[in-house]
Amino acid sequence: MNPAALPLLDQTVLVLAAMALFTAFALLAQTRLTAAIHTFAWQGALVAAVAALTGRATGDAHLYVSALITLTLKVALIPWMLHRLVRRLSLERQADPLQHPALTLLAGAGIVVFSDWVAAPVAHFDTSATRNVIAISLAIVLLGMLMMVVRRQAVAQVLGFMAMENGLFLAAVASTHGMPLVVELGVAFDVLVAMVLFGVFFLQIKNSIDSLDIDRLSQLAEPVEDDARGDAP
Amino acid sequence: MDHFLNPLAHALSALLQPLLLLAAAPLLVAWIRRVKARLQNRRGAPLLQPYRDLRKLFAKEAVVARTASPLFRAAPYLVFAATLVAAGTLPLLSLRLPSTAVADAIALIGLLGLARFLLVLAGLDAGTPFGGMGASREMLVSTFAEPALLLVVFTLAMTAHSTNLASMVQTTLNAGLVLRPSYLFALAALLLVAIAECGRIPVDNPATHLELTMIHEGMLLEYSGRHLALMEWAAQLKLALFAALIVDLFLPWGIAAGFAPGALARAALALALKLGVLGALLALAETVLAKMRLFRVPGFLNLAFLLALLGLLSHVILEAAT
Amino acid sequence: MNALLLTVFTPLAGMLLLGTLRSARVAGWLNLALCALSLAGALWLAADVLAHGAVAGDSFRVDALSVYLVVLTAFVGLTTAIFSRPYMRYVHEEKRVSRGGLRLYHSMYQGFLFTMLLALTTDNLGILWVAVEGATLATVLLVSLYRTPAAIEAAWKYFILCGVGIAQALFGTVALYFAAQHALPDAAANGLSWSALYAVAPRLEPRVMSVAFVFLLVGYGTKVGLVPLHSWLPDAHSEGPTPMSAVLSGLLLNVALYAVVRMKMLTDAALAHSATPALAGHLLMGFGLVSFLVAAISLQRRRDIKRLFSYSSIEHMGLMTFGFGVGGPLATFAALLHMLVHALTKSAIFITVGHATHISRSQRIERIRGLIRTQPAVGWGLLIGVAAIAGFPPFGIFTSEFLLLSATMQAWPWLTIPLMVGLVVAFAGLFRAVQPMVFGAAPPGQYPVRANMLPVILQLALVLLLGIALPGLLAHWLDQATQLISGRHLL
Amino acid sequence: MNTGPLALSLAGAAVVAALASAASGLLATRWPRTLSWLAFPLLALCGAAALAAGLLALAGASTTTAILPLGLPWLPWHVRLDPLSGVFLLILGVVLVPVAIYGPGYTRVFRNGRDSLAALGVFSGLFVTGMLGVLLADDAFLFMVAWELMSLASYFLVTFQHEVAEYRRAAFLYLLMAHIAGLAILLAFGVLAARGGSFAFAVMRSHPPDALWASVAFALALLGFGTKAGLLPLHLWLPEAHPAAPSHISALMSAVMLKVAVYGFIRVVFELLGPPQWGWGVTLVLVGAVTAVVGVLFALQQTDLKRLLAYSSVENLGIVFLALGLALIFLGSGHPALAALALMAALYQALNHALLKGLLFLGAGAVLHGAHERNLDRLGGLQRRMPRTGLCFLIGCMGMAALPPLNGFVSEWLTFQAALQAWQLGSGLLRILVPVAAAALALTAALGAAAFVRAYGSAFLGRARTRHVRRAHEVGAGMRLAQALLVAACAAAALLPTTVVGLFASVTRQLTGAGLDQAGSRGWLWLTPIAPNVASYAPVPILLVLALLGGSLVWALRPSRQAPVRRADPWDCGYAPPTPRMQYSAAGFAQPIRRVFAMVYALDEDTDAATATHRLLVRDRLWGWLYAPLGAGLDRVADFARRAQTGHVRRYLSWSLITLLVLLWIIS
Repeated sequence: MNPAALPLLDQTVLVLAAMALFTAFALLAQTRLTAAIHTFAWQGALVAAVAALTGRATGDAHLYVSALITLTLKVALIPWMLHRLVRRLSLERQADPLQHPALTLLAGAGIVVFSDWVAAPVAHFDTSATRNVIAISLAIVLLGMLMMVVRRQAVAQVLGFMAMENGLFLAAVASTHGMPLVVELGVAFDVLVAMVLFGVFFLQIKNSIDSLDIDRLSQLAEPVEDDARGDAP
Repeated sequence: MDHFLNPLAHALSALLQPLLLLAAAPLLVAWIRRVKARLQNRRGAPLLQPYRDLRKLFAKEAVVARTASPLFRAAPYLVFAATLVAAGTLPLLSLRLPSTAVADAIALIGLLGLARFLLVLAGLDAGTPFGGMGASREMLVSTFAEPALLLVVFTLAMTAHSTNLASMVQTTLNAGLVLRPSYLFALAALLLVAIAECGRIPVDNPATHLELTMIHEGMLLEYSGRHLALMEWAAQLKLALFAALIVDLFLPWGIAAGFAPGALARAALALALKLGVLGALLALAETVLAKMRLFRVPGFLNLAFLLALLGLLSHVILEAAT
Repeated sequence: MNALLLTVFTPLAGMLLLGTLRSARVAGWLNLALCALSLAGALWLAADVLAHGAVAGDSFRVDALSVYLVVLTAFVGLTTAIFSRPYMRYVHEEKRVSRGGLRLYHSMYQGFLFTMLLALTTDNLGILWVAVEGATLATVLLVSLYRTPAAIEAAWKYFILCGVGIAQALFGTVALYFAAQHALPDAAANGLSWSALYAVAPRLEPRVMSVAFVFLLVGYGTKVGLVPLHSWLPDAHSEGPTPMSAVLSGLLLNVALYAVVRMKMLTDAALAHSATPALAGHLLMGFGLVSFLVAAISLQRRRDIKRLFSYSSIEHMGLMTFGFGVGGPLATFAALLHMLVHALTKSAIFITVGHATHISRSQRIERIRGLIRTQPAVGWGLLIGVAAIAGFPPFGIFTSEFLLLSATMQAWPWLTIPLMVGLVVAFAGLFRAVQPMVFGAAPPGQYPVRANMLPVILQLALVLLLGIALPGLLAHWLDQATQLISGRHLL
Repeated sequence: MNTGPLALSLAGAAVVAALASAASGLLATRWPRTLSWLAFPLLALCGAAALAAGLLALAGASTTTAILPLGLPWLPWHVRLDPLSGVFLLILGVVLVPVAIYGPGYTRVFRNGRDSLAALGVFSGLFVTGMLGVLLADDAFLFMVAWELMSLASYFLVTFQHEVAEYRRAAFLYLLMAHIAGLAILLAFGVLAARGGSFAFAVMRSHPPDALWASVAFALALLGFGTKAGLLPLHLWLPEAHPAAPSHISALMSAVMLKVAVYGFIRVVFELLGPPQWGWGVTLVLVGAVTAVVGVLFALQQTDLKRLLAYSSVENLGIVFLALGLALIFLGSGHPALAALALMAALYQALNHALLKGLLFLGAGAVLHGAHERNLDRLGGLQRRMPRTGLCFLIGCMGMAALPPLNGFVSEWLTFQAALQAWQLGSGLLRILVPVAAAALALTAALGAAAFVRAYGSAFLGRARTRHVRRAHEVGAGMRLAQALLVAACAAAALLPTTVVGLFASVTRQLTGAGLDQAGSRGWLWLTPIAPNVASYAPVPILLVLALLGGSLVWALRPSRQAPVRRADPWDCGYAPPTPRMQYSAAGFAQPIRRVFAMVYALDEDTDAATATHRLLVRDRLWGWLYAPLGAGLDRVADFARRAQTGHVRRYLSWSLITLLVLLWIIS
């Protein structure tokens, strides 16, 4: 539809959503961890803004709350924790180049098209202006998964995971103007705990294989000759 | 025909016919040897020689191997008895034979099988190499001969719709002289089987010991005295039995329907004639043929089996009597 | 309602309590007591539900389907706690887990039970999601309890894969909510209440519902262990402490499958009049059959005993999924019954496996030998458990497989052939591995251990009873659940 | 008066006794003796009850049904006792009683062994329970439960001496095949239940499937029951498993369990499948004939006494199925009377094989017990060391060789009589096929005689080939009594054929609607299955005349002074007195036939002239053709599946992503 027909508020929402999608691509392509963390923080901020604006547009108050939660969690807390971890594990300088950047970005574009194709009929019977955001949020979710597939760095994978969460939140906001509060809180709690656990695992993995390259976490393969395995009952 | 007309006559016929065959068996063997001798331009032994041999053996002491079990001593009596019982189910002179109801053609073959079973065990009993060899070979021969024999009986039984020997003979008589392909095949098969079963040339050579190809004699090697006599007599009886079987099944003409003395006399004459001719033929065959190597024997018997099968099939295909 | 609170929140309290408790000895017993208490509550609850139908409260709803799983969960939780008390002591004495680790274990054990029970009793799909995610969070640290590299790796995979899966499930939930908003007047209030949605399901938008179902299926299916989403399962089962494997196989998979079934019910109702009414059923059948066959094949030539049995779990979950997919009262009844007997048998087997690995100090199959010679109770327990899980009568699994096969024979005759082949292959894989472990001479220097076979005997006896005579009460109970799911009574 | 309820309650008592025996087996963990004076007597009780129940059901020709409050709520366990189950109850009972008498003596040696007697007791009881359950079941569910219980329990019995790796292999193969069989049977029942919608046999009877599905069910039933009965090519487990079990269990497995498979087949094919099709009969005749010939050919080559007996069981089951095939052919082409004759032959054969094989396995057990050896090439001369066992074994062998006047001959004779009635058939194809099948049967009989001459001859005759065999001792009274009982049962089956036929006639009436009315028309002495002038057989006179002749000859030729009997070394053509090693070995005895039928065997043979040793392995070609490739293929697929499990979490994630995308694509 023609954006010009929309009120300014909705136009802004669309713009922000588009920028969130862009940040997803940025995350996908970003090789430096610290930079990636920053990008992730920005994505969180954009999503939070979308939530706030939608709340403004529709005027239901609890969207402000969830926007606030997102802001604290995805923009402040998690990036801060990741930063601490990266510093503690001295990974600032570490780069994690993609094997096939062009291919990856192409796949990302394909995913965007695909998610639009999937979401179109869904969005079709919704009337609200923000319906096309559904496609974008779906794209962000899938891009997050794609990122987890292509990134070998544990931290990067966590970022992908969190990006998925962002996409989910965006979807919730855009399509349904937010989930019921209790669910929001539950989700937020889970994300927080998950983040803490991720932190624990970084340390454990670092201790056990002295690196966060998860491709080296593959001794549980099942070679045909033998499960080369220890004997811990 | 009612089996229970006049019990005494039946009992007599059931008693006398096998005894007659038993008495005639050595004579038949002697006759064959005699004809053979003549064909080979020898004078040959007198016809009563086999009787003399038997009498001598009965009179001599019997030596039993220390390694043998009681079965070794029991076997001759059982083998002799089983063969005689088998002979008892065979109508020779009169069709009025109650014992045909006791055991039909299949049971007859079974009884011969019983005799062979015991004979082979006896051969194994002493634990001597020759005995084992004879036993093993005897089982090889019987493995092929017995099915062929059964098939022959099947062919005839399917024509007669009965396995009762008297009824089979009766059917053949009633039908008169009919040329049946199945009968020709069956006859050929039966002749081959008879040669094999009775251990005649070219399957076995009754006249030799120590020849590596011996079968029947190998099993009797440890026997002596009365035991040997019984075994030999049983073998002769078996030969006569097969001859009589051939006669009964394929050319029964002349056999008496009742107990009329005249008919019986005629039957006896006819039987003697037929057996004589058969014996002469066998002698001729043994003169012109040579003893086979053991492993050509299965081929020989497969031929018999094949002939019998052909007889059966040709009966089903050509003479389907439905 | 009190029964419900007692059942669900006992473990919650237990989690906090055990988290603070220092003495390992007391912790073990307390763990036991709490499970027993929770089981008592569950039975009470079941009595309530069977007496006066579904118990519903603010965002709680317990009907025949859930209460039967609640009782099962509490029961297996109890028996496993009985086993884990001495077992964890032994592990502790082996210096493989620190005192703190032990405390974490007990606390998280209760936490896990809490999430399971919450997921089963809640009516709010959002809370259901939160609970299932919580189950992951509660168990992931237990998988890495031994701190070996393999354990950490397994835990990481478990965490990542299930996390991603659960995220997809959340997207599905959002889509569901999205659909609800256009069907429900007061979506904001109870737009995620399953019962409310089920009531208006026919008015839910089919397209949205099918998209939602795909996400939910992939999401919760990851936790069910459906192929190809199953990869985390063998690792997590084989590396975690054995009691954990028992409850994972016996409970977590069931609860995830329960979520899938709930979603299927909604989707079926919503798609009833669309172009593809049986979409959900067909998807489930496909996933179920693939999982069943792949797992059956993967059972061949295993080297690790716990991996072996985790693949067997995948196989049986596939069978149940297939059964629910076939639909119809008979198949549904069979699947429900299978859920029950499989949970009982499999947790019993894992308990025995725990003892077996304890005896031979290795979980490599070629090092476990001559169990019957060393400790007949363990050997026979393992052998009989495997015979039961392989579907031999007179054990209950035979009954459910018999019903499932006959239902398939009625609905999809030709699908019985892959089922049959799969069963044979799975049997071969199990027995060629188990036979050398239990039979034969015992290797030198292998001694019996102090094993508490009570739970195993209890559970196998139950399975045996279910195989010989299905009690009328239980049948009636399952039949109510069947009626809920398939809409028709079987009896 | 209606004896049905009494019979059924007797059968129930048998089941209870078997269960009690199983329970009492548990005591043997602490008190091994309880096995002898509690578990086995209970089994004997069970056998007696089953025997009585079977006889009652047959005599009364009654059918009684009952419903047990077990099983599924909507499908309780139905039990039913009719003449058909009566026959097999009779078989079970008549074998079980001697086995139970034999058991205590045989298992005494295990008391100081390490193998668990408790397992033996428990699973023996469960095994019998399972077989009884199969015979009494009247619905598919109970049938399957009992069937699998039978398989599982016998598996545990096969693994009784599980420290022998070869026994473990045998047991695994056995259970695998049994599982396949069970599933096939289950599917067959599924097909049958589809029409009536219930698993109760009563409903299946009233709703037979249509022709196509009936054929499918027939194929499945043949696969399932045929596997259990050891038909080619599914027989390989049998010669492995039967020798592995303790001998009295081998006796039960060979004599009874295989018959239970026959029972199941008859129950399904003759009762539940609806109108029979002669095509089924042809299939059966072919399969049966091939099984019989191949089975006996392999029996002839075995050097392990128990393997020999197992292969001979394969042969005999082939004969039974051949006769069943004849019955189907006759039924399908509308000759119920002839079908009754063929069915009678099958049942009689089943009974005879049960008696004889039970006797022979007990005998083999006695040899194992007395001489600690079962390899024919190391045995020899036992007849003089253990005369009574030897005599019983000889009688068993003669029966197996189908020699008159023993019982094996009666059933074979009946089968021949049935086959010879082929001229009444309409279709020319069948008229050819049936006699040819009879020819195969004749060949089987001849080979069987050879096989059992060899078995008895090399084990009991000649001289002991090894030292420990030379020190063999006769077994105890209980084991001898058991064999004597079976010999007596054989004698009854051999000498009173008219009585047996009269009893079994109620079954043929039940299944084919026709009995053998002519069978006793000449009085109990003469067996005249079709008509007196067609065929008749009277074993008693034969036996009498044999005895009289033999006796009088012995009397007439008794040793006298001028003709004494002297003991001497074997003459053997005057060579040096032969040593035991010079005897014909069992392998040597079978060599000519091995050479003639070489194409059947997978021979692995070599002779070392230096050490004068000869090694021979006779294996089944099927192993290489069918079984091994299947296993290898499965492992290849499994390896492929393992490769997929790479251990890389990113790979797993990509699977998850791809799955999601594909599903979304599918629904969009």
